[in-house]
Amino acid sequence: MANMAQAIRMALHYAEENLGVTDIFGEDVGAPLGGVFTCTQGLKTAWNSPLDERGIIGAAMGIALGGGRPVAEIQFCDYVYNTIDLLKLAGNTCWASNGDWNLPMVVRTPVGSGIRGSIYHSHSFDATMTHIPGWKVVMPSTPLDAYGLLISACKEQNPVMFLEPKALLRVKGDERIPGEPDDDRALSKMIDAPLGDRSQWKPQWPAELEAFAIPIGKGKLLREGTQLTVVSYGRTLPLCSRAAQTLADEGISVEVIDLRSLWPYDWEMIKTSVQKTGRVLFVNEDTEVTNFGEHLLRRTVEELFYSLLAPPRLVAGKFIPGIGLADTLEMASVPQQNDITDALRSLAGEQP
Amino acid sequence: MANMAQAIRMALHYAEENLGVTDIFGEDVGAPLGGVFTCTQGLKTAWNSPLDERGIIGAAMGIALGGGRPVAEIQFCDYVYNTIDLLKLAGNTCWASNGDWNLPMVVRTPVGSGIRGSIYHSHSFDATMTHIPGWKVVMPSTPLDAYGLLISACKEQNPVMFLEPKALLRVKGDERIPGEPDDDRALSKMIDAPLGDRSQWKPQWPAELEAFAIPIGKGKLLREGTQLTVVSYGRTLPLCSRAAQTLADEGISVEVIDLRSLWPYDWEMIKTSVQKTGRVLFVNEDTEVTNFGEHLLRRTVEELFYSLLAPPRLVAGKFIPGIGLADTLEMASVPQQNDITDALRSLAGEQP
Amino acid sequence: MSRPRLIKESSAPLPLDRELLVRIHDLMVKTRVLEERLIQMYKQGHGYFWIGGPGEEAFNVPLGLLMKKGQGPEYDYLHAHYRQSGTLLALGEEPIGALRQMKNTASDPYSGGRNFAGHFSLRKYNVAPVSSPIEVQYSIAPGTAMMQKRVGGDGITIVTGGDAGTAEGDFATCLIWSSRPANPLPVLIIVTNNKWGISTSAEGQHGETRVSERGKAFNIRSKTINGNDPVEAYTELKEAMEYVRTERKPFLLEANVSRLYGHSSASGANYVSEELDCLKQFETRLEADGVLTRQQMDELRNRYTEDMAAAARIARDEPLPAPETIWKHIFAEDK
Amino acid sequence: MSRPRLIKESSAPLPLDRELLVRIHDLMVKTRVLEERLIQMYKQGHGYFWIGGPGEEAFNVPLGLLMKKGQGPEYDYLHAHYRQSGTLLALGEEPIGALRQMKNTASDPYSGGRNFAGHFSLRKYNVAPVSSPIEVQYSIAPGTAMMQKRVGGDGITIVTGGDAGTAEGDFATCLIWSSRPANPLPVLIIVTNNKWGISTSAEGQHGETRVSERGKAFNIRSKTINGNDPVEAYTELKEAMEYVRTERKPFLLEANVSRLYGHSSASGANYVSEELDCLKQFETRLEADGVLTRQQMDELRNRYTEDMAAAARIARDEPLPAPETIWKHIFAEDK
Ligand SMILES: Cc1ncc(C[n+]2csc(CCOP(=O)(O)OP(=O)(O)O)c2C)c(N)n1
Ligand SMILES: Cc1ncc(C[n+]2csc(CCOP(=O)(O)OP(=O)(O)O)c2C)c(N)n1
Ligand SMILES: [Mg+2]
Ligand SMILES: [Mg+2]
Repeated sequence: MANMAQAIRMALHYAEENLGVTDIFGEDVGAPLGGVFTCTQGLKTAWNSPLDERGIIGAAMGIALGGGRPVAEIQFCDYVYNTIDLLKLAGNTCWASNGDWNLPMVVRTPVGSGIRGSIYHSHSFDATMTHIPGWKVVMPSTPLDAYGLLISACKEQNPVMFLEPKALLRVKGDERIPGEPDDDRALSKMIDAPLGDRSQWKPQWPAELEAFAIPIGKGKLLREGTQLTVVSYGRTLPLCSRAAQTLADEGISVEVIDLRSLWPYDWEMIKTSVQKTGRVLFVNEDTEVTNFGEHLLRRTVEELFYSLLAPPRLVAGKFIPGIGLADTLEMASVPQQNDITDALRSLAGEQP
Repeated sequence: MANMAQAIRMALHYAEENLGVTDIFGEDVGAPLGGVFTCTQGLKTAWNSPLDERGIIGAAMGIALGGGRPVAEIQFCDYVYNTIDLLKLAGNTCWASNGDWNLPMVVRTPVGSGIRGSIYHSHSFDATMTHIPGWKVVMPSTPLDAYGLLISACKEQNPVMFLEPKALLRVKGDERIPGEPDDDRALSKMIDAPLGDRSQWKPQWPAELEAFAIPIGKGKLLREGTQLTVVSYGRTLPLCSRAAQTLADEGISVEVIDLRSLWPYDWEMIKTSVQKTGRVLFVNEDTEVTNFGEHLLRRTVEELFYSLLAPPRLVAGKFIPGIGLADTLEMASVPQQNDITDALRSLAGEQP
Repeated sequence: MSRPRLIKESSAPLPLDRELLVRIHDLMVKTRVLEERLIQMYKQGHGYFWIGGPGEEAFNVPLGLLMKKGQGPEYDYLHAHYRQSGTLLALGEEPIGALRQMKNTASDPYSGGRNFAGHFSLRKYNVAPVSSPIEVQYSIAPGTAMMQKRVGGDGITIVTGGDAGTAEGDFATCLIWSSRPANPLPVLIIVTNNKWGISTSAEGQHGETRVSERGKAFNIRSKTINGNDPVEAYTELKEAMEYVRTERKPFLLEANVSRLYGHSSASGANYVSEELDCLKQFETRLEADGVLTRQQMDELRNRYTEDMAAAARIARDEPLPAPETIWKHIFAEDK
Repeated sequence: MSRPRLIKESSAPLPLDRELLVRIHDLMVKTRVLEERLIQMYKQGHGYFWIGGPGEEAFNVPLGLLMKKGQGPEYDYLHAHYRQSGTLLALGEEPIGALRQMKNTASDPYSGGRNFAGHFSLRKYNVAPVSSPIEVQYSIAPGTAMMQKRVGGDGITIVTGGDAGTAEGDFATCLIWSSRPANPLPVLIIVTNNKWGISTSAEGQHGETRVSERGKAFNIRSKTINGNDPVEAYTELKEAMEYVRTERKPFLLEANVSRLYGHSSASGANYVSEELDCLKQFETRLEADGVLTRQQMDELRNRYTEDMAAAARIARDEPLPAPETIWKHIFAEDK
């Protein structure tokens, strides 16, 4: 199966061939590198921009205004923070012009910890981004979801922020992307750029790729359960799944929801689950003050208070200025397997 | 009594004379204007910067690194969003250098609605700012608190974000700032720049001003009550007070907390109150998704779930891309008196 | 800062044909009267805030006349700031739209009562929405130019903004992105220099002798002109636009203009008699050259004044947008 | 892009005195050996990421030697990027600090195991913390220079960064804020041009013939030099610094340098033989001029190699910071 970086690359290939994507660009996005995480290797509309994030977001907005369909990349979300005004502007352009203009544009950026990226290659962006109206925000945790959400993003009439959990970019999926070859090594030979000189290289795209789309706004019920709900996305999602498995072995039944779309999000799915279980844990790795999980928790309290058997909980990143490089520091700063398993276990056992 | 703009001006005067403030600067901060809200008229260290918010925040950081004590202004918080990376950097400088450096700097910026400021003069900044570690964040709702918090900010060793609720800047206080003259008109004559030619004007500062400091991190219990707690700050605080009065007339006793400091904040005060009342409403006017009130609410649920008699509630701004200019639009977008009174009344009456 | 040059000796014959001169004058008067009406509406409480372009008519009107008007990358894009009413009228907009925006009525064609006066948006003529944050349009403009270059044809992108705003990084972004050797872009980068940013004089802030010199390092053709003279403005804009259209390369044009009613209503919105008034000066010239008589010009002004008053009365009585409309157009599906 | 000029004809006598040449050479070797050790640590799994300055020694070492070293505005400030090890060693830093940062030990003197290699911070010598976001230091630098100008004396502010990074608005901010007529600032604005930003060649991105030309519009004295020649670098830096110290005005200096091990460990960190090696070239020259013999230089290199290996062994065995230390130094009171 493809890994997430390959899935993204195939979706972008499909989109530039079939969905009108005109420009895939950003720092080191074009040849020879094809992106620091290889996500844009071999794409025909990919090009290298100046080292200027404001220019990148601005150009994407201009391309969208000019009738194109850009997919811009910010190399690491850690470097998006000088463009928040432009993101806000992109999010309000349709509204401010009373519907006169709209911006069909996608911004992709890798987020989160997990690669010992130290202070500036470990940031999360979900809290900041979900506070900006007018954007759709997605964050896949599997290659297939990445493919399907990116196809949807490239069909959108509105700005879409596509967050790539960098710890999962090289993880292979369990599900086949429609059209990808059966054999991983065959796929790699076809679409991964070779080491060394690439000037003559051309990818050989799988011919059967299709517009397999995952609708924005729909979560995924990854595992059914009856006693506890856990809602997460991105890097922490597989940790939640594993925790659910561990707890299942202990006789505790956990329902796992992969939110996938952060805005709009699948409230129906959360609601149905919490009404059944009465206990819910929200997990993400952004810092925990003014955190999107707090929004989900607030809504849960607001609408489902009387269904709750225990206080809903949040496991998130520590509210500290960065993720330190040393192993000890990173592990202590963002949710790890144990933190999640322990939190679920304690929530399951909580008695008023 | 002084209004909040005058209080800020007097605190800055005190601070440049006595607390080592070296530079009060920003767009139109120096002569002749002295700030679009008059907050910096007549100050000896005030100067006009280029129209460049990144330069303003950067220069403040540099001045602080170079041994100065800057008080920088962003003319409207609506224009701070291209500097979020620099604010994050200012917030992590001490931590990233393992304590080697620290940044004694203050940034002031007007926030919020209430002056029919349309899409770009109505933003709130509390949600975004409380998500940035390494800063202290304050937001006064009275002239005296503005004076006292600004004095504290100018003594800090760390970056302080001083949010000025613009709807309250011209509202006079009920409490005297130590050292201000008894007569408002006398004060105005002394420190308000005249209309027309100001080239010869010099302010006459009250001689008795003092280092009246309000500690950062302490809330203010504005009104005691037994049945309900309301926690707010800035423009919505006086609305909460008035709502509490209305409810008192209806026989409902509401405790009112002016948080004043958003980070760190006075959790003890909130906790004590909620343990007493069992019902709490958080009010602010930032957009309601990934909102700081949701953090306060999450912590309330986390720590005080079993003391709650009803779900804690949030009244905040609508999650829309801007505040429209027309009266009808602004009123519908951010909390107004009725919204708060109604929410309190309904929370008081809520029965499981 | 270089001072705007005075209009050329009135003995020299006007180099544009009579019909065009009359058209420019007509639109300049129309624009001035519109702005004065907007100011009056503000002062009478029929709007919360005024900002606009009186003092820039001599430049903005020719710009609008020279634009290749239409929708899509084959036509010119305009990424404007908030002093561009003259350009919009020259594109053919009816002034009542601006009055409606001033009164923030539901009928406001540019924002439905959501945005300040002067914040135009006109997709049918490629006018991108004017937004309040200074200078962001300079980061956006290269994008439309990229599409135009790719599509072919001779459509160009025009971006305008003030002198103080060039201190924002976005101005540099525009220079950099427009002049990349990998893909030079057809952008006409305009700076209208009125020597002020609100209350801050340009003198203390600009190390540049002329703002237009910032283009030179990027090998961008650059020029500073007298934007108070509609004839010079027309001629120079035409030349610059032809260069951009044909060469598909950027051009940086700085136009020295006046700020005739101060920054905005926040600074009082009163006529500043020390500033050169481009309309007065042009009228003197037109009269001296026998293009129009004083009487003709007075009549024109009176007619527009009446029209505008009538339009303002209409706008004033129209309903505000309904509260629940705040939920409209957050996403394009809502259309 | 202009190519770095070759070192001056070796027949011309070296214009610096022997002692200085030997000192520069010593520090260049020390820096190179340090960087090679850092790379080796990375490759052996004793660190997660390497980035550093091999290829910039000829420029960075003279810079450090010429700095007025000390704490506070009377001394020089350095706002550096992540290729500045040569400058730090020239300021007198022990290489083990860099090795400790590589191994992210608690003993790392620059960040306590929090930050990447090459991210120095040294308050005692006015070295502001190096941070990863490209170019932000250019927006910060004017601030320290303001304090220096106010305090008096001859302390100056030095800011360094790469060529690609000049596309960020912060570079323009630095030019603008340093050259304000209201308050010109003593800033030495340096760009080390290695013709690359990660994998992106400068060719397609820079409309400027030379980056240094961007200073001219602001009337900032500007120059491009061969940063691969330590003699030229020393001489030109000295002149530029003296100008800034005395005139209290900005100077923009572009130094053409090499990127000798690629961008970072992310691109393999292997020696790039196509790039000019400033150390090799300098050694040829020193040998030809009889300043040092091949044998002396080899011995020096061997000695440093051994020292560095020993230091790396020490760093490798030191403890990592304890988990609970994440809560330290969020605020300065914690000190
Ligand atoms: C990013 C940003 N910062 C600050 C402001 C507030 N502001 C509005 S207009 C203005 C001055 C603009 O001066 P200039 O660019 O010269 O344009 P002019 O108004 O003179 O035409 C300022 C500071 C803003 N709108 N946007
Ligand atoms: C704001 C920002 N954007 C992107 C990056 C990722 N990045 C790290 S180094 C680099 C290239 C820098 O090139 P240049 O400025 O020429 O410096 P050099 O590495 O060549 O010395 C990039 C894009 C970053 N660190 N910061
Ligand atoms: Mg101006
Ligand atoms: Mg480089």
